Amino acid sequence: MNVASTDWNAWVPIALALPLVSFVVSFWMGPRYGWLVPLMATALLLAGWVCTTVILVDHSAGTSHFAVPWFSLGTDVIPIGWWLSPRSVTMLWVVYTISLLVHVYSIGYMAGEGGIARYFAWLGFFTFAMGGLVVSSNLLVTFCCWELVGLSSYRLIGHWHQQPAAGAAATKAFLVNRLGDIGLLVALMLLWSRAGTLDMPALTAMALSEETKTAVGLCVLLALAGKSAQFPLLHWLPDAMAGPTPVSALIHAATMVAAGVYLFVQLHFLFSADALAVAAVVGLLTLFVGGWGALTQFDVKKILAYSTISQLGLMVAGVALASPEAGFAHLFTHAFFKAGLFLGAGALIHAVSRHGHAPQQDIRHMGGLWQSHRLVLVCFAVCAASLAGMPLTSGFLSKEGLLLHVRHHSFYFGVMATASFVTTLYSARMVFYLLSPTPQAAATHPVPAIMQLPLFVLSVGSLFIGLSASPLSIQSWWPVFDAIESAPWVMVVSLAVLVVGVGVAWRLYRHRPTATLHARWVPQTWLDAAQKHIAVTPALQASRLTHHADRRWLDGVLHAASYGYVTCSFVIGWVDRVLIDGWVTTVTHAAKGGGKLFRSLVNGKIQSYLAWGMLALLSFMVWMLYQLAHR
Amino acid sequence: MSAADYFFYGWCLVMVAGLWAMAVSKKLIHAALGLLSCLVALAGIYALLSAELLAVIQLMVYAGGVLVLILFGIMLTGRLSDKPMRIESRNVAVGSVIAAGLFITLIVFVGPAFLSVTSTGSPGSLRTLSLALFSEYTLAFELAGVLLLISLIAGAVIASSRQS
Amino acid sequence: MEIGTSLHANLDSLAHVGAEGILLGGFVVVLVAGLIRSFATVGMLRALTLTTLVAAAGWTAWDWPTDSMPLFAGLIQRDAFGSFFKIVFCVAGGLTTLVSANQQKNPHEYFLLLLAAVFGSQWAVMSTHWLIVVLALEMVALAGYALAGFAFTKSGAEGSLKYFIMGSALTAVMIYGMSLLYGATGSLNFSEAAFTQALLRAPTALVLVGGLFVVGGLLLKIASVPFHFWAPDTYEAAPTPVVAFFSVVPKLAGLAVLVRVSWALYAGGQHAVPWQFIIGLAALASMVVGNLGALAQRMPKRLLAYSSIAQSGFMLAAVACLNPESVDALLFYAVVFAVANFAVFIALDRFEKSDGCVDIASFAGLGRHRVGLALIMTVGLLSLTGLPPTGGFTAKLFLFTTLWGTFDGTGQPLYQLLFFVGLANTVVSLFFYLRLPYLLFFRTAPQQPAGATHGRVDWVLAVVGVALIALFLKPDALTGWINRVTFAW
Amino acid sequence: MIATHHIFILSALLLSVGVFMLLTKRNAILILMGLELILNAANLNLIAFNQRYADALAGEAMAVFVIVLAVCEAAVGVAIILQAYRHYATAVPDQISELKDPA
Repeated sequence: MNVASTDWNAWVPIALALPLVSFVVSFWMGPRYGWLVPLMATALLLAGWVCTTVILVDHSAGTSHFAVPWFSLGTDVIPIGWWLSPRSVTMLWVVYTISLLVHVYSIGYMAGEGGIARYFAWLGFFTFAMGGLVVSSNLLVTFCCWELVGLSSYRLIGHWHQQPAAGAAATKAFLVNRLGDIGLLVALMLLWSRAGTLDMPALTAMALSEETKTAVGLCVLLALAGKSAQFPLLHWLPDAMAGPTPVSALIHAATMVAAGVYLFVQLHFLFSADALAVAAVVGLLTLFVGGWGALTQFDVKKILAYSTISQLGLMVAGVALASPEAGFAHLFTHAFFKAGLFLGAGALIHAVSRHGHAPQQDIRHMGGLWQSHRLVLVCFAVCAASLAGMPLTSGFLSKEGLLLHVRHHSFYFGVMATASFVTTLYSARMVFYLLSPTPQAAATHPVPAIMQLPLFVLSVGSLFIGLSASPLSIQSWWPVFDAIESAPWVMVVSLAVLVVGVGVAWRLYRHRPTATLHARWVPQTWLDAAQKHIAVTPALQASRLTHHADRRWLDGVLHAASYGYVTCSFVIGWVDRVLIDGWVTTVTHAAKGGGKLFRSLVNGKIQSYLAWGMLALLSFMVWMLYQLAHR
Repeated sequence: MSAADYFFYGWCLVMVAGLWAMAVSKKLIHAALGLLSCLVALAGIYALLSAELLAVIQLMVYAGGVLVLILFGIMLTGRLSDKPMRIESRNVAVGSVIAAGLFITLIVFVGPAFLSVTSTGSPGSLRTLSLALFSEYTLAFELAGVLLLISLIAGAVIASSRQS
Repeated sequence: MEIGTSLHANLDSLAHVGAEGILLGGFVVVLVAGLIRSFATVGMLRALTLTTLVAAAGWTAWDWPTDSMPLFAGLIQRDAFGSFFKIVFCVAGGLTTLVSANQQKNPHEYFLLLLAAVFGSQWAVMSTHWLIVVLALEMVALAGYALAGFAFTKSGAEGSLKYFIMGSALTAVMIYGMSLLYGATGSLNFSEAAFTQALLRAPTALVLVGGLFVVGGLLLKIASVPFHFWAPDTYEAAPTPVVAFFSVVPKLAGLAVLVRVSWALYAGGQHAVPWQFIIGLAALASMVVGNLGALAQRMPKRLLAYSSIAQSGFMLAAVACLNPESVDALLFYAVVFAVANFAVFIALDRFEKSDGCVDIASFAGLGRHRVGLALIMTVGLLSLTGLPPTGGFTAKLFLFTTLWGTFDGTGQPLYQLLFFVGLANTVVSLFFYLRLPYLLFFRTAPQQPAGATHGRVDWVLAVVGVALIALFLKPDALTGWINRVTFAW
Repeated sequence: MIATHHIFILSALLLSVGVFMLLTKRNAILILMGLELILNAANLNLIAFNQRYADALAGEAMAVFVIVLAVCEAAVGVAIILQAYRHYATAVPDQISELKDPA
């Protein structure tokens, strides 16, 4: 294997080493100089961010590849090194930027919390692992980093280990991720046996057979489904919100969960048409399950978690259906506005929570903050606008890029436009609740400036100027997005969807309906109703439908849509429960039963041990003799 | 049927009787006597097969050494308990099935390999075997010495330790 | 053979077994030193033992064989494959010696038996003759029976008795199998060409039964299904350093002998009996039984006993491939397994001494008070699971790559099955391996642990932990040695 | 001129009775005796098969060492059984079963 490429770039190891230094030093300083850790970690990350900026400026157009032999396996050499392309340096910069902002924010957010050194240490370690994942040129190294980000995510979700929910969520996330990792491992082995190399630059130059590509693609798809919370491996992400909110912003919104999509973008060339079709279906399913979930939640972090799932689904579908660049562009903008949303939500939770109590995360109890927290709310609204795809925001541009590439498939175009509608609906719903002037019962706390600063930066980044000089075209500052065009009529369509979405949301949520009204959005309620209507009294159902249609046709349409959604979610839930959970349960039961059987043999009596051993030997011997005699 | 054959089947009878005593006897001492008769019969068969050295070793080491060791064990374990030295069997059915299965398998499948073979009864002299032990098998001989030393140490440390 | 020339040949051979000479010399020195009152302290005996083992390891590394050479009229064979294992055994013995600092009961015999077991295993990996196989493995086994009872407790006696009955029964059966193979081939030297030719001519049933008996005896040594029952009971009762020792040394010795024996029986793939299938089946069963059996264990040592059964399964899977790549993967896996096992057991020993941990629940929350110890234990367990960033990951990667490669080369579904069952078992093993780290770090301790002087990380533990990570970061250091091993195919 | 086949039957019988004793006898000393029977079965085989390959005395040489091995095993075995007997006051293996898996 040729590993002679030596395009050495000293900034890359420095940029990767600085967060690692932060990890080690934080643990080391933790016991004695705990107060210094946040500042030191942030300073180190700032230095790392400067390095990545230099790399970004150097490599915004060309590619470079550096590799040295890591170890050899017989005659084959496994190299370790980096592969810098416009895409990877952009992603590296995004990771460091968000991480830096989260560090800054955490200084304020985590002040006074326990285990602060551990927290910053693992943030640093995560940044290192994520950076390695992004720039690595060898898939084996990528896999190792992939595992390491999973590990740091596990540690950070379980940061507040006093809470049982945090420990359970951490374990769940870790196990689901492992399930996905098996996919990546098998993909690597397939590539190793078919292509003989795991070096990405070498792989791009290789022509693999279609069936290999399908197999590899499906395995990678499993991996990214685990990491990026795609259907059906998506349940761990809402639970992961048990971790600190800045962690949710960094890991479970902007970077780690996007690592799956990033890998998909990077390995897009390894996917056959069949594998891409499967990925598209998975992405679209995730898109709708996530959107529906976001609509039914009242916990602001859960809303954002489901929204993240939905957006990740959009990215996967986008990469599969449109183009890797378009999907990556949405990943880029999503990183900013979703991190902003999480940090904003964290600030609001901070503002309304009382010390010593469980954090207040219910949007029904978070109104009336306009007077005291104007800047936070404005920043939050800007990021939400970007999520909804409002004009003048970066989300508008990246979503348009996705819509544009599927404009020839009327079905996919329609599906994506519908999804856009749902996104607008829940974004607007969230903002209406938070902006409403209803007085907040409890006293509020001021949000420190050190928490407002990153929020402000992210909200500015969520405007179009974070992505492009022009509010109408994406082709401007980032060379990696130059392939994405713009078309006015697509903009018109998205604008129309936006207007309708905001209008519907205004109708539905203006008055901040409480849980009783919202029970109709919860699937069980609808399920019961549907059963009653369909199975027990069809006539009543018909009369009610006419009654509804008679009163307001919009309600009727909404009801129909809801019925559709409920049916869909019911089917999905059933699949999830019976097939996925059922499979897991079956395996668990089998494992437990097997364990019990094997343990019952170890009854402490030495002669029965001998008897089992001899019986096994004898019966196997007779069976083999019989086989040999009758051959 | 030569004289050697008569002797062989005679020893076989002794051995089967010994085995029977070991397998079904309720008294430890009967089982020990059964083992003794088996070992002596084996020594006799070794002699018939012109393995005189083995026959002597069998009598001296086994009948003289191992058996005495086992008798020691019987007496020591008997001394501590006041119960009569009767032995029962457990899971006779399973044991018989496995033992019989083993026996039948060996006879049915493996036995035919030796059907057409007879023993000549003159494999080599005592001198040849002795020479081989001290030339070809020197290493094994030395290792056997170490093995005996180890078993001495192991046996001593286990037996001499007192209950803590 | 003329006795004069034969003795000269033997004398010449002596020059090539220097490491064993050192071990035997050390054995005698320790034996004598233990009898002299002023020398018979634990520290002195420990230092002597350690010096002997280090010297033997150093000699083996220095006197690295470049080709294979039969010694002592073909009783043993000196080759790099054996030397590799010999170093592993000396290192394992050395680590055990290092952690046996407070062996107050019968230290003299303890260190003698430790040396004896290493000495026996050294001969076992070199042996190409049934006679030496039996004598060498019996040395290891006798020392093991005695060491298993070295806690001198009630349960220690029981564990020792069980190990003895199971072990000696299967040894006797193995010798019976050897006698059958001797009947089939007329040769006790299983590496010579005459043996292979006679094997191919011999009746298949005879070879099958004899070979199965022999393989069965070896499977007991490596605690593989269906002869694994002794392991949990014996591990639970034995002192922890001893468990660490005999979950590595006798197991790897048995494995090395199994590689040689299965290769001899395989006869270049010409024999009618599918030995690969038989060993593969044992591997499959060991993985499944070991992993499932471990799931509900409450004693850490029992859990690790089952884990070691499962690990035997993984190593047997490499043996089942029977090709040069698989031997490389096996060597790598064996080293990583040994190191990880020591990391876990030494940490366990420290926890037992400092906090009196006897069952898994008592580990709850200790991770906060004994951070280093808990971290190294976690690294060891991660390595046994096969997760990065530990050598266990690299070892599993090599192993699975080999399995898949063998499947690609031969097209036999057995290897595919081993591959997937192995993967599935790796996932299952997560559930019990990660339970200890979970308890250590994510649970709160009932009270502040008492002893502050114990439970610290000393340099032995640190070296073992760092080695595990180093094996991941730079496996070349080990693969370099492995590449110097050319098994005599 | 003893038929090797008959000797083989005899050794198989020795093996089977040995295994039978191992599995069924409720006394550790008798288990030890069973062990000796199996070793003797192997020895009988080795010596009998040596008749076929009379140019070298490999089988008989091995038999010598197997006897040595049997002595070692018996010595260690009796010591271990005595030790267990001291603790448990019984030589019945089934009653020496405190170590076992949780149900």
